[in-house]
Amino acid sequence: MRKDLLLVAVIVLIGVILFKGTKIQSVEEYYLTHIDDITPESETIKISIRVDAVLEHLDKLPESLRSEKYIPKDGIILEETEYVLRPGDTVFDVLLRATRHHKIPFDYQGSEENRFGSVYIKGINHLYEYDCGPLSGWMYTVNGEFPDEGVSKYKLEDGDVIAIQYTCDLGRDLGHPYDEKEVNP
Amino acid sequence: MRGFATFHPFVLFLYYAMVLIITMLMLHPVILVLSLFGSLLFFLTIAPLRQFLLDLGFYFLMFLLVAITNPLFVHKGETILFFLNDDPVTLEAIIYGFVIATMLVAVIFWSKSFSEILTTDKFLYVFGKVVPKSALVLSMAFQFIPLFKRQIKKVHEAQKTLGLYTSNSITDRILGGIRVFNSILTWSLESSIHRADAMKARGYGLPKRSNFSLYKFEKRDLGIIGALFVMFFVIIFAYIKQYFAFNYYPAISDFTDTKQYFFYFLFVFMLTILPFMMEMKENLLWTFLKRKISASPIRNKKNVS
Amino acid sequence: MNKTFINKLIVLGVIPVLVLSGLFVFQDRSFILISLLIAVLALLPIFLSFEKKEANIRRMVTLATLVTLSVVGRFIFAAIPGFQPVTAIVVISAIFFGSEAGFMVGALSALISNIYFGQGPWTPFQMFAWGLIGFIAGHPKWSLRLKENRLHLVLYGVFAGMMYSLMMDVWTVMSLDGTFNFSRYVTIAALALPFMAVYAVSNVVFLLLAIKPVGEKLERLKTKYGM
Amino acid sequence: MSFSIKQGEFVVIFGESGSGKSTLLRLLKRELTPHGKKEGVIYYKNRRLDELDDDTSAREIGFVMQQPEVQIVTDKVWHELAFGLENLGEPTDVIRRRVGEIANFFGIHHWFHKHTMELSGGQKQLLNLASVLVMQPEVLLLDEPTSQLDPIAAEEFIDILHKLNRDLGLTIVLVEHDLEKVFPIADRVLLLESGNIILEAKPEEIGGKLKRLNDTHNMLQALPTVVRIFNELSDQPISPLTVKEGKRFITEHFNDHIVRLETSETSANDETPILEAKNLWFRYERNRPDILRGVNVSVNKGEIVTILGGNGSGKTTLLKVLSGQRRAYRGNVVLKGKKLTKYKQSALYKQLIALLPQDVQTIFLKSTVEEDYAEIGKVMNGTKEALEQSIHKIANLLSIEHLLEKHPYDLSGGEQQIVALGKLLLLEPEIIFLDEPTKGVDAYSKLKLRDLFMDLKAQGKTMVVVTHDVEFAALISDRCGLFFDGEIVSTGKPKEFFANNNFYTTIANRISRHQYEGCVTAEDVIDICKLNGVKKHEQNIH
Repeated sequence: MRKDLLLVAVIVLIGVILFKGTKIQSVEEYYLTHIDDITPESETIKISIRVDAVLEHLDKLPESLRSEKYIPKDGIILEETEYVLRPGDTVFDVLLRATRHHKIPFDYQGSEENRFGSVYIKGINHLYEYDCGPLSGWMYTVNGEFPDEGVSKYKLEDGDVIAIQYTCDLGRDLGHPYDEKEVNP
Repeated sequence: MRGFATFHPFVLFLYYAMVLIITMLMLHPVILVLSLFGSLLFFLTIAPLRQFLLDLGFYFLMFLLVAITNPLFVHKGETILFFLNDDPVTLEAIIYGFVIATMLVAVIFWSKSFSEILTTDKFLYVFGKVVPKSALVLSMAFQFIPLFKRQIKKVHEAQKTLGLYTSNSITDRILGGIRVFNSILTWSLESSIHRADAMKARGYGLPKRSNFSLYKFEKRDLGIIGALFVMFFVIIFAYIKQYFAFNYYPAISDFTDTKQYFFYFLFVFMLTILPFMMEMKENLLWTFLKRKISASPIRNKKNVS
Repeated sequence: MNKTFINKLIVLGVIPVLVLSGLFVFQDRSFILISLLIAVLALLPIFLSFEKKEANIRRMVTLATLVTLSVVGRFIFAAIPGFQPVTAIVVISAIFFGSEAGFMVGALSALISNIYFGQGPWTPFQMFAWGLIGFIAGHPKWSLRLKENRLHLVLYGVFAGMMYSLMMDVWTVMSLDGTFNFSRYVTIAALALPFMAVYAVSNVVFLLLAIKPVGEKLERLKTKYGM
Repeated sequence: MSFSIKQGEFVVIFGESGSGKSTLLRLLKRELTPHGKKEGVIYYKNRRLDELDDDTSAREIGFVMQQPEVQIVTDKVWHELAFGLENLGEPTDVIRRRVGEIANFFGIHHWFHKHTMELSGGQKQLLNLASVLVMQPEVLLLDEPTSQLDPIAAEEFIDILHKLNRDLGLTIVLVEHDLEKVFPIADRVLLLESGNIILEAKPEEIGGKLKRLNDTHNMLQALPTVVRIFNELSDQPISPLTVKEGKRFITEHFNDHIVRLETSETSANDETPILEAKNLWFRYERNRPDILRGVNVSVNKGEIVTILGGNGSGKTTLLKVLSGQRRAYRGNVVLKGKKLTKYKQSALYKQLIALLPQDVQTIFLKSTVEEDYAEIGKVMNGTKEALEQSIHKIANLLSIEHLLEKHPYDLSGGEQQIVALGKLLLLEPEIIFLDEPTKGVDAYSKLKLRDLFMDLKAQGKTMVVVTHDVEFAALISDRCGLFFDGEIVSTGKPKEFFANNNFYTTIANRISRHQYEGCVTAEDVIDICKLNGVKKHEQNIH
């Protein structure tokens, strides 16, 4: 068993290196992203990230998160901001660009890692799923609607308004008509 | 020769249960370091130095591996050191990796001293109190292992001289191995019937079976059980009261709480260092006794006068 | 009848539910501890019902013999990681002596062989994994099929290898992580595929090699000594 | 059948294998009653055996079986001793006291904390006896308890039985094949034949009674040497039993005109050595002591050479080295003028060398003897018919045709020996090595074994036998050697060899050596006594 364990660990390590390669960037390099300038002819969308729902359940949060650093008093992590829509952009692409631009920590599960075949949002600005009780996590709306698709599947159109929101109650606190669907599929 | 091992098996069992629960339950760096320290120190006193060093080397490697893999998977934490393939590698994740590795290695070393201290007969004794029949099956199996190994050797030699599959080629070796296995199978199953008869002849299966052991429950066993429970409850109390709370994500807690609740950490220290202290006490006692025994009465008198 | 039903319920129903709820309720800190406790708890019902059943001494000794055979087998093939006859012997024991016996042989084989291969927090998992493989194989509906039909036997060998590997990966993930992380579990399970393959292949090989001679000999005991 | 055994009696049961000795003994122990139909009633202390309560039945009737290893249940000596009492539900302090008592009585306290598997065969059997006696039985039943032990351990075991019977008044029923040591201490002897008690008498009377019943009975040959000699020479009803009594019998009744038998011991063997060992040194591991320390031995073609020696002296190792299983680190074994190491293994063990191991069960693999024999076909590459023919030839030679369909494990110890030897013979070896071929074999079967060996010898086979059975060595050997301290210290023809030994010699020699020279078998003694004739005053008396 002990040999097996070590062997598995080595294989995991080698596997990770082989599959993912080793591209090392400093923090500055990573956040140095190019943002297209908005010109009158460019198609645009708007995106915001909010944690209002958490404000009512601060007691449910682990102590380490009860700080304005992670949960701003107004519940706004990213104000509604306008970005240029590049052809073929999904919600995920825009979110990634926005968080990189604003240096907001964003942690996600790649589409190849889960059974939905879509990127899954785990945490934004150090706030992770389940941090506010077992029914909590990140959800998104486009133009006020809750789409059935994952973030990396939903293709955006000109003028779409995206809201990334944290829920503590499977979306009910965000006005989502509760059904059997998963949080943030 | 062994101080700690001479306690009643129940005491030993209790101790290991407590120390393992605490090690696995509380992810506080100080507690884990204390636990690792205690487990290593105790294993050092009961295992040969060579084996200790070998094991230490092996598990240090494992320690590093576990510690290193964590930040590759976990991207939590606010102190980003650099980005690896667009994923942040954070200081918090690295530290958490070391913490988990510490826990794992501590648990493994506790398990190792557990196997040394709770020898098969003690284990069977404790086990037998709860599930006597399974313990008997276990006991028989323990006893069969050397027996089977010897028989395998005997059959192997006998079959070799029968002229079949004598070469060293792989097929011959496998085919020969299967023949040996076959023979062992028949032999072992046949003798199991005779063994069952021998057990029946000695009254096995009568309803009111008792459980004999050489272990006596002494006063000091009672004393140590009391002490263990006091320590354990204090520690659990502190855990429930969140005195041992420690956060790794998004930022690592500072050690102000640790200083504040120093008193409770003392209990963890006492618990984890206990076996080692028992061992040391015994050693000191013996050096002392030896000196006393070897000192001649005449010289004693001289000293007095 | 009733008791066996309750046992089955516990093993096949309650335990997985407990594991899952443990996953949610205790999802960060003490998952290792909780899962360890669950594994130990999962072992208990079968051990207890084995205790309660009226003792057939010959069966008990035969079980001890089978346990030893699998342990000694693990010694013999220790050089090849993962290639071991334990599962095969567990399955065969289950086919001929039923679920409970299969479970006992599996669990005890793990317990004993780890005395030589290294005891650790993974022991209860291993005990449970091998025990469960035996428990399923011993189900009256299954055991007859496995006994008569070689194809089913091969399939079960593959299934048992996969199950064992997947269950032990749970432990690997937790030891790397301290908690149970599903995405990492998937990664590790994928990377441990070669192991799974070795398990499956060795199970099939040993099952096919052993079922006839072991079966014959167990049948002989049954007829000669009326077990 | 019906019989009764009184309290405090020491009863010995004997008979040919298959006569039902073991079955009878097992019927006396309720827990071991074999499957099958039973008629009649067994009473224990005036109560029906099957009506005894479980507790009494387990406690008061103790049973010790043949193989020492299979009777041990737990892994520690102390636990083994306590096992029976645990089953009876005795409280801890009672168990502690009784275990301590019995450990002292048997001298077990020295190895009280040991693993049961570390014990020698003799110690294991002693432990089995002790763990039965710890339950304080009233009756002790023993089924060939010494058959797997070496002679020294067997004698110790029998001595303890004697002590138990004499000092504690324990009732003992013993089934035995080697009657030499048990006759002098038994109160009564039962002879079984095909499920019937055909004779029941005191040990000193049994010989005479059996002779009167049937003077060609096979079991006459199974009686102790002293009784056999007496039977041939006298018609008196009371026979001597011990060497002491036997000696007196010969001195008192027979003349000593002729001191030495004129033997026709012509060595018909050609003197060309087929196997030679020169200065063999061997050890199992680098830092373990040498087992062989300069062994020299040479075996001629068609000869039976016996190597005698105590337990653990390394005889078996010597056999392993001679047969090529192990390799000496110094010295050579030369087979037919070629070094053993130069042979390919496949060539060596086909038509050249065969080895009968001590534990013959290791030879068997299949579920019938015939299937097992057929395996050899794979080695010999003959046709199926040829194989079948040779199987039947061998079976005929060994007179084991009736065993061919049986499972090897269902045979008696003696039968297993013969059947295993048969398997080796199918390989048509020139040299056969045999390790303790008489283990568990009774005196009558030994004679049959001798006849077989003589047949094989007549076919030109060479045999090297390792044994501690001096009686058997005297019967078969062309030459004997004593293996001691890693080398063969003395060799010679059996008559010289045993005549020169004072302690390490046969019973026949011990009985007769004060009066005659070179008589090593019962036959020798009988012959020389008949030659000398009965003393005068004796004739006057009658």
